[in-house]
Amino acid sequence: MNTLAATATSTGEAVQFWILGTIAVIGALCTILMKKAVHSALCLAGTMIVLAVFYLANGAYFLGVVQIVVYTGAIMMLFLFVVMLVGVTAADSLKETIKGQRWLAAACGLGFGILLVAGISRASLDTFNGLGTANAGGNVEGLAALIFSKYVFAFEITGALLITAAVGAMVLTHRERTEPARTQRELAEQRVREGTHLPPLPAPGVYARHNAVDIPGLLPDGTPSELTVSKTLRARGQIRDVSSQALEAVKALEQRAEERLGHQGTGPQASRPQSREEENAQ
Amino acid sequence: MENAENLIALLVAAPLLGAAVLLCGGRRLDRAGHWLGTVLAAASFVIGAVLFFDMLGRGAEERTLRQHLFSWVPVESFQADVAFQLDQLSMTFVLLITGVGTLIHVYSIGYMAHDERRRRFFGYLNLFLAAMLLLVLADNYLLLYFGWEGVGLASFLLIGFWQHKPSAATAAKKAFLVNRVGDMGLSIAIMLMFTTFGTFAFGPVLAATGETSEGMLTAIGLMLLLAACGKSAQVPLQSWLGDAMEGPTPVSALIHAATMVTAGVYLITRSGAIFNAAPDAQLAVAVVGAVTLLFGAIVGCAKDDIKKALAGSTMSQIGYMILAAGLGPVGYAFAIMHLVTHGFFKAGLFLGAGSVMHGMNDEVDMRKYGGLRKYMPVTFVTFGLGYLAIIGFPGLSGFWSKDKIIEAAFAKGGTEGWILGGVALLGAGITAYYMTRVMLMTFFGEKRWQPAPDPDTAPSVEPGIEVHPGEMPHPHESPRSMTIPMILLAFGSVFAGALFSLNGAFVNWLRPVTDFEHGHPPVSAATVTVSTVVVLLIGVGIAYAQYGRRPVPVVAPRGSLLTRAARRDLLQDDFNHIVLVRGGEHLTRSLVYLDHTLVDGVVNGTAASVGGLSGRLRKLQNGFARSYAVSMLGGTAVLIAATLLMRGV
Amino acid sequence: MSFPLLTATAALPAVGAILTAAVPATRRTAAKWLALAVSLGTLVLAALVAIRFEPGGDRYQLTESHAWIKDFGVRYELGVDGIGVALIALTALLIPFIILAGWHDADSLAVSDSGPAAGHAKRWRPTQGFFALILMVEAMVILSFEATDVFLFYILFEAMLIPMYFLIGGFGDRAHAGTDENAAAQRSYAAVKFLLYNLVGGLIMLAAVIGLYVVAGNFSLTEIAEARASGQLEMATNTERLLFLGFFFAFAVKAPLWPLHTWLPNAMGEATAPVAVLITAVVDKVGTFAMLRFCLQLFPEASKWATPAIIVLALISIVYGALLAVGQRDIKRLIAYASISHFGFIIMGIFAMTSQGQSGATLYMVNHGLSTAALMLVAGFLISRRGSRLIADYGGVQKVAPVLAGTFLVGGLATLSLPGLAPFVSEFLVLVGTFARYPVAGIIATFGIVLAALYTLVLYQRTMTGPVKPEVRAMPDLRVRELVVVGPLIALLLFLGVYPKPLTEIVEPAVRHTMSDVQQKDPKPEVEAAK
Amino acid sequence: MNPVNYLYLAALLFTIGAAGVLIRRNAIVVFMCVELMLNACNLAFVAFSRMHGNLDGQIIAFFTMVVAAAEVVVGLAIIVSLFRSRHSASVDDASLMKL
Repeated sequence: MNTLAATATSTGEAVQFWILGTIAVIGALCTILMKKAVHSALCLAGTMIVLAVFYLANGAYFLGVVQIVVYTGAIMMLFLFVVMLVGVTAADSLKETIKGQRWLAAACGLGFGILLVAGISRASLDTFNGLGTANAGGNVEGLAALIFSKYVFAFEITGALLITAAVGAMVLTHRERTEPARTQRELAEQRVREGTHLPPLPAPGVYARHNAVDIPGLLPDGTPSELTVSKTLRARGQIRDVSSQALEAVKALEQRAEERLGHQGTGPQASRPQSREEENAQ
Repeated sequence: MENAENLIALLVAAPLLGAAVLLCGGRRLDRAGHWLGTVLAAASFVIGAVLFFDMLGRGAEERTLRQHLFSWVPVESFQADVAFQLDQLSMTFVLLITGVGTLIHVYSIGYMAHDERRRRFFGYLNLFLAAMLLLVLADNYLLLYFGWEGVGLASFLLIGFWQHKPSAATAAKKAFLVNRVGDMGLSIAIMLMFTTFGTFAFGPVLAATGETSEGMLTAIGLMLLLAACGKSAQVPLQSWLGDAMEGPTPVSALIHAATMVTAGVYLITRSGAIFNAAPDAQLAVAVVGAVTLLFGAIVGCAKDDIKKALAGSTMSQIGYMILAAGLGPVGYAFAIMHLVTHGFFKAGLFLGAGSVMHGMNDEVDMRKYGGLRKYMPVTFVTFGLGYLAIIGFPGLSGFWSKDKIIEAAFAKGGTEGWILGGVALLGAGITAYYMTRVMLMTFFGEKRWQPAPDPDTAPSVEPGIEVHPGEMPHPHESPRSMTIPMILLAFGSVFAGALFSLNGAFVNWLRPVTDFEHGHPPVSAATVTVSTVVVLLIGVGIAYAQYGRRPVPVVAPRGSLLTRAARRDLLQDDFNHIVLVRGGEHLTRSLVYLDHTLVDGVVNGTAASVGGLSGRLRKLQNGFARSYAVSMLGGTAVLIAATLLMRGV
Repeated sequence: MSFPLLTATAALPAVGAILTAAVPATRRTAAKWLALAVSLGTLVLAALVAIRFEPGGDRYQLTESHAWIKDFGVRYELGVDGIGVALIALTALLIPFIILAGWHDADSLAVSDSGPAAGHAKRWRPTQGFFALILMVEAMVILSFEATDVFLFYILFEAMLIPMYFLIGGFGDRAHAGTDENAAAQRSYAAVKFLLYNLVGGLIMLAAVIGLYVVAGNFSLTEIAEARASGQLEMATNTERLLFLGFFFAFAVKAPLWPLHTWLPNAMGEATAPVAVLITAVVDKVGTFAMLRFCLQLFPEASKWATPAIIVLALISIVYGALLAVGQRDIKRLIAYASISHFGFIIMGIFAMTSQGQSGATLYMVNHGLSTAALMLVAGFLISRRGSRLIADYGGVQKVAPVLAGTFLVGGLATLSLPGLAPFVSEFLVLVGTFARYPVAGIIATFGIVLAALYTLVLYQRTMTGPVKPEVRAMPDLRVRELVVVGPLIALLLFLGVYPKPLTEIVEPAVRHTMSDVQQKDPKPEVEAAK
Repeated sequence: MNPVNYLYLAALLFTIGAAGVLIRRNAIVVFMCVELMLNACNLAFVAFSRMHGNLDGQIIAFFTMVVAAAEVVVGLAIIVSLFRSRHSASVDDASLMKL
């Protein structure tokens, strides 16, 4: 640990810094550039782990661990849960809607960063008296001593804050059910009243190569019907469209059937559907 | 009599009390109000008489009485007191005002008998008496100004007494406004006195004339002259007097003939010391007097309205007085003397005219009179005596005063003397002409009566006097309450002049106030007198030739250019209308417009622009949290930059 | 520590305002009587102030002083000099008449449909609000006449805008040309204009107040004035001038001085007659009063420096206001422009820097209050009868309502400052005082006299004389309540016109002090100067 | 190498996070970016504590984490309820903060 006292760090740390630093930056960039929230979350998690390593490298062992356990472990998971809850929305598209927002953002961001860097570089920060003495009694103990003596009030208050936050979260998310749940009967009646889709929605995957829920069924005229796919999938836009060759195949099938039946000469037109049924059955 | 000065305040108080009671008393006084007014006026006259005899009882030196009531406006060196000064000059006016005033009160009892607002009329008359007495009794210019504006107010109220007549209301307003222009002169004169002498009491100011520059005195004098022009209807401020005849005839007699219009003469005579020390101003006075003298006379010749004709003559007679006052110590006494005699005969003439109108259904157009001497003998006699007096028929009062003025004018000496004297002489001729014209058209010749006009269509008809439209007038002698005053005034107009001139009684009486020196005309006094009489006879002759021999057309002939101009007061009103009224209207209208567009527009403009700017800024608030975040970040960046620069510097 | 008379004088109406506002909606009449009683009580207190005040005594009397905001040295400091006493008396005297004159002004609101739905008609109390606001204004104005602490004065100067705003915007003149909406729009326009103008002035003054604090270190008028006089407190010329301008601008807006006058005609035109009187006769006086008390005392040098410009502006106000009055078609706007002309006289008198001018100006403040009150209130009665503010809608009133016409005429004659009525004395003093130092200005100002006669008499002629218009044929004459309002005012005008001595005696010492503040002496008469 | 580089890295990450907040519309991602910024700050704190040789920096970082945790809890709750009410997690949809 005393190695940390050095003003200029060891080459090992240097190498580690440059490698991991790059990763961290890439992770950050991905966080803001990835299209899907999930991916952003994962990239952020990566960056955080890297940061945890840096904490360790800087002698903040407790923080490093906490970073991994609390942040990457708890908070990021919380994020993922929420992503799951909210699902995929149109908000994910990176297309900018506010005019000039992106340019302004870029300008401000750049200027801000440059200024920060400039500020740091101007500050005379060459004297590094490391944590040797501070961590002498062990980093955790040191922290504990400070927290429970000097920062005890802040500590207590943060405790209160956490509780409040928990309660607040509950209050915000909890929703009182004002009206009783609607029964099957009511739903049926509503369907009748509205007059659209009196029967239940069509089942998916009809005419499918394999029975998959995310493939829309085809209407008699061969056009796929979105209705046959579940709402959630539709919302996430995870509808796998009926690939064209599938339609081709169907057409070829009909062709052949046509020939055969035509070859036999007579055949009731009405029977054709049935015959096609049989074909598919096989 | 011991401390008679304490009576002076009563002179003013009596009519003032009358005015207060009558104006605030309300309807319950309607029945007795006019008696109260008359009695109080008479009381004032009695007090005046008492003081007069008391004054006669004293030596010429200690005749001046002073009464200090209270300090009016004391501010540091500016000390205005309510204090009275009763000397021979004031006394003359007091007697004239209260005497003629009382007579006219009596006359009005009959004249206004049918007017439901008679009580208020008497209230106004009393108010006028009070103000006029204050004017002549004041011992400083500010208090005089008080009375000066007071009589203006009274005349405003009385001219516009028949307010339902737009013409009357307009005339009243006009009179007050024109007078205001004159008052401006008086107030400026007071300011000049204050800044020059540190006071504006008669005594100190007139005593200190020697201590300041002649230029300053000239300025003061001209300002006083302006004031006199306003009040005494002298050119160029004479235009209001003709219209003032819209008022009831007693008013015309009292205010616009006998007393108020002579206030200007009083002012100039009172300020004699100033004018004596400022010859230029004095000459200006004389010139104004001479010009007005002719102006009024010419106007008088052309008017067919009997009252307007008399108004013109008033103007011209006051012109005589002003002219005399402008001659300095030579003329002051004669100015006042003519003023008094004029007070008698002009008041008498007006009352006569009123009596005639009373009998003729308020017809004022002389062309519709004629041959009235048989029907109203008393009026005819009194009016005739007044007529003889005014044209200066030898022996009657007008002769004594006017002749002296003409002499004095010649005595001015040099070309000025000749010009002024010539004008005065000519004026005497014209006076004779137009008065004869009036006389002939009214009392002689054949009847030219017309059926009475409908009072609704002809707003000039005075209300209260029952007029039956379409009915032929049946001239009748007026009631005694009207004839007695006329008779008394006729006595005055016959004998006053001779009385005053008995071994220069009047001159000696006034000498202590207006120091007198004998004028020496280039030609002998007798010559002047003779020529006056000759001119007079010529005037009468011409008039007789025109109106006595031939019948008078009922509809006025078109007449020469001069006649037509004279009918319109020598285009004075047209001038005023075009220059002042029109110009003023345009000015105010454009100013109102500017105030709304420019002054207000600037302010509203700024407001509008601010509004527009904020409207544009508002677009930044698009509600997107992210764009707010951008501005936040930008702001932070700026802050950092600022701190860096700070630390850099 | 004797009885705090000054505080009491200001506190009574304030408390009264709160009580009046608290009167339940159904008891409208009770609220009126309460307000009247309170105003009369204030009048009594004001009379006590006038009695306890000795003209010969110290400059500021009946003083009270308590620490208020220690950090900025802001103190609650009261004290009156003669000028203050005169104006407090005027205010306390006018308010009862204003209340009486506005006796029914707010009722129409209470009963009209324009009020809110019957739902909260229980809480709908326009009458109470009207009189409470008037009393509130009275309290603030009186206190501002008493304040000798610049900061305290500033707060009051600004605070009195709020009740005034509601009085103008909330209780407009029912008699208007056009529809209700139209009138409401004009009314709110006038109210907002009034507020904005005065707020702008106030803000600039605030800057000056802060600047003064930075320079002087405290807000006490007396201390700063003493320090200035004794030379302990030196101000750089430019600083002094800037501060002076800051103060003067605010007061000139309030006064109002050309070209900052345009809010007055709108405000007076749209407000009810009593409120209009409140504006011009009471509230605006704070502006002219403050010029005398603050501008001249705190910045004598700058005042002298600015005098020529101000005299010119005042002259423009006099002539311009009079000319515009001649051009008006609306009775109340005409009176408003006449007031602008009169304020020109007041300001000219203040800055003529002669004892005649300044005493004249102070008297003018009082007399203009009385005369405008008389004229405006009678005009209000007239308008309430006919329901129109246009001069053209009247004619021949004199025949049907002689008393009304008579009082109107007296008010008008007072406005054109006829001798024998109070305004003459003050106007003549101002003229003489100005003439002594600036003869040309004095002469130009006298033209104002003629113009005043013009607009007054034209107004009287067009409304009162001539043939009776059919609309006014049934017009009733003044009622008892209205006579009670007008009678005393006219009596006062006459009394002060003939015997203004009591007033001049109170005012003179204060003026003498002010003159010494600006190190000015009356110019000697030429004759004595020659000796 | 000079440990100052940690600071540079922190600055870089912070800026990236800020940019993310500005350009992303998905509330969750925006939130992640905020977390990223917080982490950047933490890194800086840790580096500073090493620089000054006392643990106060780490304490602050620790508190930051705690507060961040609380914030995440509440924030995510808000997002969820927002999504419930308007079926979208786009920050632009909640654009009612305009005049």
